[in-house]
Amino acid sequence: MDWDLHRLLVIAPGTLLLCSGAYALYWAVCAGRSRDFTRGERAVFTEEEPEGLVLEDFSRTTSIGANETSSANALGRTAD
Amino acid sequence: MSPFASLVASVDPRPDTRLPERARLSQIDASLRWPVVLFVVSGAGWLMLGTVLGLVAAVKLVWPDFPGIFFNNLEVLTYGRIVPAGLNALVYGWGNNAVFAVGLWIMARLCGTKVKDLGMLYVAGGVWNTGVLWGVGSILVGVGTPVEWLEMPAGVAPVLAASYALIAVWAILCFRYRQEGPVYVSQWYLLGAFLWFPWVYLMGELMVAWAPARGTVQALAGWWYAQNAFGLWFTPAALAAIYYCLPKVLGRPIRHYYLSALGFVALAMFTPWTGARHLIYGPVPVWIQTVSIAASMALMLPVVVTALNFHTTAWAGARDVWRSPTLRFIVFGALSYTVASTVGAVTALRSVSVTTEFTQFMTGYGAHGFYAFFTMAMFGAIYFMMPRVLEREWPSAILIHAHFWATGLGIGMVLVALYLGGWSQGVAMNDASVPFLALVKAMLPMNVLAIVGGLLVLLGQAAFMLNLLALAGVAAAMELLSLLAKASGVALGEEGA
Amino acid sequence: MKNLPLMFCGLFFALATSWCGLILSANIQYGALQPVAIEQGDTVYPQPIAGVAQQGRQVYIDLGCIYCHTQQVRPAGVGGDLARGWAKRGTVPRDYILQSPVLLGSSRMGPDLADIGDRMDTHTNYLHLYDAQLVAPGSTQPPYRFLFTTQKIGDTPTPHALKFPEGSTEAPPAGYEVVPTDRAIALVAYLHSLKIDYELPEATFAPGVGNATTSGNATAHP
Amino acid sequence: MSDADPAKKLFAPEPAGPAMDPARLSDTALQQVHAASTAEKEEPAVGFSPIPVGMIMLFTALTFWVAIYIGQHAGGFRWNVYDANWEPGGEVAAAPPDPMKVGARIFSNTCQQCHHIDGMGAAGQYPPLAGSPWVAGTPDRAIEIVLEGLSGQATILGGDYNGQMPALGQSLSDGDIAAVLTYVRGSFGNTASAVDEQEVTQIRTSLGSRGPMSPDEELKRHPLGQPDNTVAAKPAAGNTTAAGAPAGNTTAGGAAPAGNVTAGNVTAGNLPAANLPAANLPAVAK
Repeated sequence: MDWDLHRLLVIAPGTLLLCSGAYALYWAVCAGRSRDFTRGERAVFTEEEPEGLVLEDFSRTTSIGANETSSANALGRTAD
Repeated sequence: MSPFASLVASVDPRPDTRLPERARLSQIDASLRWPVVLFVVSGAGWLMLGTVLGLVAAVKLVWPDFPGIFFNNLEVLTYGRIVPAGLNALVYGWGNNAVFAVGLWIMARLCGTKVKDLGMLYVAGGVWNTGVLWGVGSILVGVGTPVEWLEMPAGVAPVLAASYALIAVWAILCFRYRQEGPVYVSQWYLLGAFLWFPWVYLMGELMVAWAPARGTVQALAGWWYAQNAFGLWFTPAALAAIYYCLPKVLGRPIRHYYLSALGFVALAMFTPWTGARHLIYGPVPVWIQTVSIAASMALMLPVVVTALNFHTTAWAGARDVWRSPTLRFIVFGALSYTVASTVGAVTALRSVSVTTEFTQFMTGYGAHGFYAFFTMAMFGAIYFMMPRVLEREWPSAILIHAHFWATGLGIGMVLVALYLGGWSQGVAMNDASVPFLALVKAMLPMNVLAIVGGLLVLLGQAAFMLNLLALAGVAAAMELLSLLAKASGVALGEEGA
Repeated sequence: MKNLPLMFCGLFFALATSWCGLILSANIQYGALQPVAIEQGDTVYPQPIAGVAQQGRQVYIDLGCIYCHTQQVRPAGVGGDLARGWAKRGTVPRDYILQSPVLLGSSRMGPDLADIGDRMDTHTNYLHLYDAQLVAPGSTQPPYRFLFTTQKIGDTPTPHALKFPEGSTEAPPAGYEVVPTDRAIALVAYLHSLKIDYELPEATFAPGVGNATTSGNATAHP
Repeated sequence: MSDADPAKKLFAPEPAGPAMDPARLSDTALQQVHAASTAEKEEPAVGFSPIPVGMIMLFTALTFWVAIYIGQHAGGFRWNVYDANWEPGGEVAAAPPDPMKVGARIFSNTCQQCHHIDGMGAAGQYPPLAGSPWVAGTPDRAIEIVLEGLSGQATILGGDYNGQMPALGQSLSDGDIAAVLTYVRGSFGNTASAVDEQEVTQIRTSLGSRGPMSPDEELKRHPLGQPDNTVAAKPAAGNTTAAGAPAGNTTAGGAAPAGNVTAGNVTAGNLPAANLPAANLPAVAK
């Protein structure tokens, strides 16, 4: 009655697409493909602003992380 | 060398690879120094102007005679003019300038490329701001078009488009000549934003102003533009800024980073279909409304992805977030993105839209997206960027505190006022037994609250502007002095010879 | 994902499909609608507006009326649009085919105006434009005093001169009158031309609606 | 650019681990964080972490919702469906046009100038239709007059008329004529039956194009007072479900002086629910 052709036309391909998508994802994760996506996560860090370094701290000084040097390389740095 | 090859060589933005990485980065920062100052300072100016205009409009909703009988005879100050003028100042004046500055800088840094030809950027930036000035002025004197987000007269569009092309081309060039290594998610978002905006803008102008579509197809094209201008230009730019600043300042990578690709692809796929969500129950065929509602709901997928990325990362370093001026704004923006997008998806549903449509609630939703999310994220990125670009610290931490608290509280009050006021307005409007005048009067307290919030926001921006001008002013003065010293040194040297 | 041309194509494709799916297909589907009569031999609707009303439309645009007034009525059973007497049916695409730019609006700080021509009084409207407080105390509509001029009363009073309520502080001094300028006259003419008093094959009057507010004129056609 | 083969790079096996320079990262806590994140990264080959599973479920739920929502509320992707709950097949039940409404429109365009909006005509110039015996009874007479016109001297309801009614057979279709006569015979206080389109077709064929008749000739063919025995003496097509009675019989105050009955009231009064069936159905073009 309600489940007429009109609706089946939308739902059948949708389900098909969904199942194939889910299977593709399953396969990708099992095959270790998801690791490739994590390769970029450290691309933001550079030599002067490396991972593991908190760059800013309000509480240290009146001015943010003021350092003795005026070089951009030391700006905002608070960790050792 | 052929002319083409020499042209390519002249724009090749790769820094000298023989330099050590540190030197290369400061070269990149330095290459964008003054263009960034131009964009940020002019953007902040537009932000102040847009906020003032919006505030005047809000006051007029409480006191229609504002600012007095004499000024009422000035057509430029009528409500229907200052609302679009303020919106356009915010969108094209502040929004675009902020994306130009932050987007170009992040793109250049992540790609390890610098921007070579400075002259073109200054000219393009100047032309862009002139175009916006022309457009906003035209709206105020009443020669705009009545299409929301495209109010500037059609003649301004080519000017804006041309200057945009001259600015955005650097983002594309940077990506083209990027250094080896994996592409970071911010680069995807920025590349997408810089490529999408011109298409969206030109198609919008084409179908609304230059060769208008017939009937409500025109309205559809207008909303397709407005929705995409926010969803495919400002949103990805702000997400790129968050994806960049959050791990950078915390010194720890984004959690569940592998999901970010899914978020980007989903955003690119679903956002463009959401345009007709502003025409629910309106005079367009029902299938168009349904498709846009479905797309708005599907947009929850990238929202969940970014929420996972942002909030788990920020949570892990919550203490550092609170200590960092950059991250206070960035995380405020990230949280707002999650909430505003959820509000957007829910209000797209027919059963909710029937109440919220046409009310202040949707104004609140706009403010939530544009101010609490985009603008706050841009503030954060600017706080991070300016000291690095200018090699100089922000002059006052107190002003940053003031900026954060005033804008944070202010926008919070505005949102509460518009959401609550808008909801009760919608409920009353749908009840035909409530006289229209009564529901208008009932909105008064919430409108007053919105004004107070708006005043706070303006106060915060004044603190930001002060800090910015002091920082940029001192930097400019020092630069000028060193140039003078160099010049006089050269002159002296010549004399000696 | 690393190849620029490939990425460009992907980004463009995502946008282009939505443009084709939403805008282009809509344009193909109903972009060429024509005015139509509900039955053969009847007048075709919508009718174009002309002359002064067309000029008034420009005034409506210039003053940004769309930022507080919609011109789109939601269909029966949705919200209170019809119950408020804003029209006798919801508006549909064909109602707008002769308008450019289309003035749908998105905010209802004021009431919907799609059918305002069927329910307004010219003089009240002039007063309302001059200062809404004269007619509707508490209204948030800004005063449009710049659409009026104060002038000395000539030999015969101008027919459209505003009749201020007794004791109004805004009334001009004795011997003077406040008259609408050409722009105000055009704007009011435009508002008068805004009527959804016709049916279309795809949009007929909702049953029973409108009788309560306009009982005498429920049927527009003989 | 030959700087990279993207695909090869992207899918190349991960190097032994991120370069962790102990000198740079002296903070032990930081190293722990690092170790934790590194360990996390090696894990997926074993199975799913809860996040991807949650994402897959969310993705599945969203896709299902979107598919079903579009399936149910897309209005068949038609341009003329504005009701979100439109059902396919709804247009089958669309009501045929109400002859009273159609007739009213044709009357106002074609007949009203002479016979006047209230059907009273103009004394000495145009004969009245309200209460006229020429209109009542068999519809054939009226059909012939509309098709071929009428020319000459006649006395109608005590008034003398010597005018000319133009032939409208060329400008009005059979359906139009049936509708306008149904309207005239059911309005202005008239209570005669509806007129069938087929009858008009029949008469048009039998008359050919013989030109306007004189009133006398017309009366000879169809004397006044002849009872109405046509098949069309049945309720107006298809619209009686709500009205429940033939249109002509529901006239409110049928005996009232015709002149007081405005056209608007006639429509509203005669067919109180005339537009109900049509309006209840989804708006679909015929």
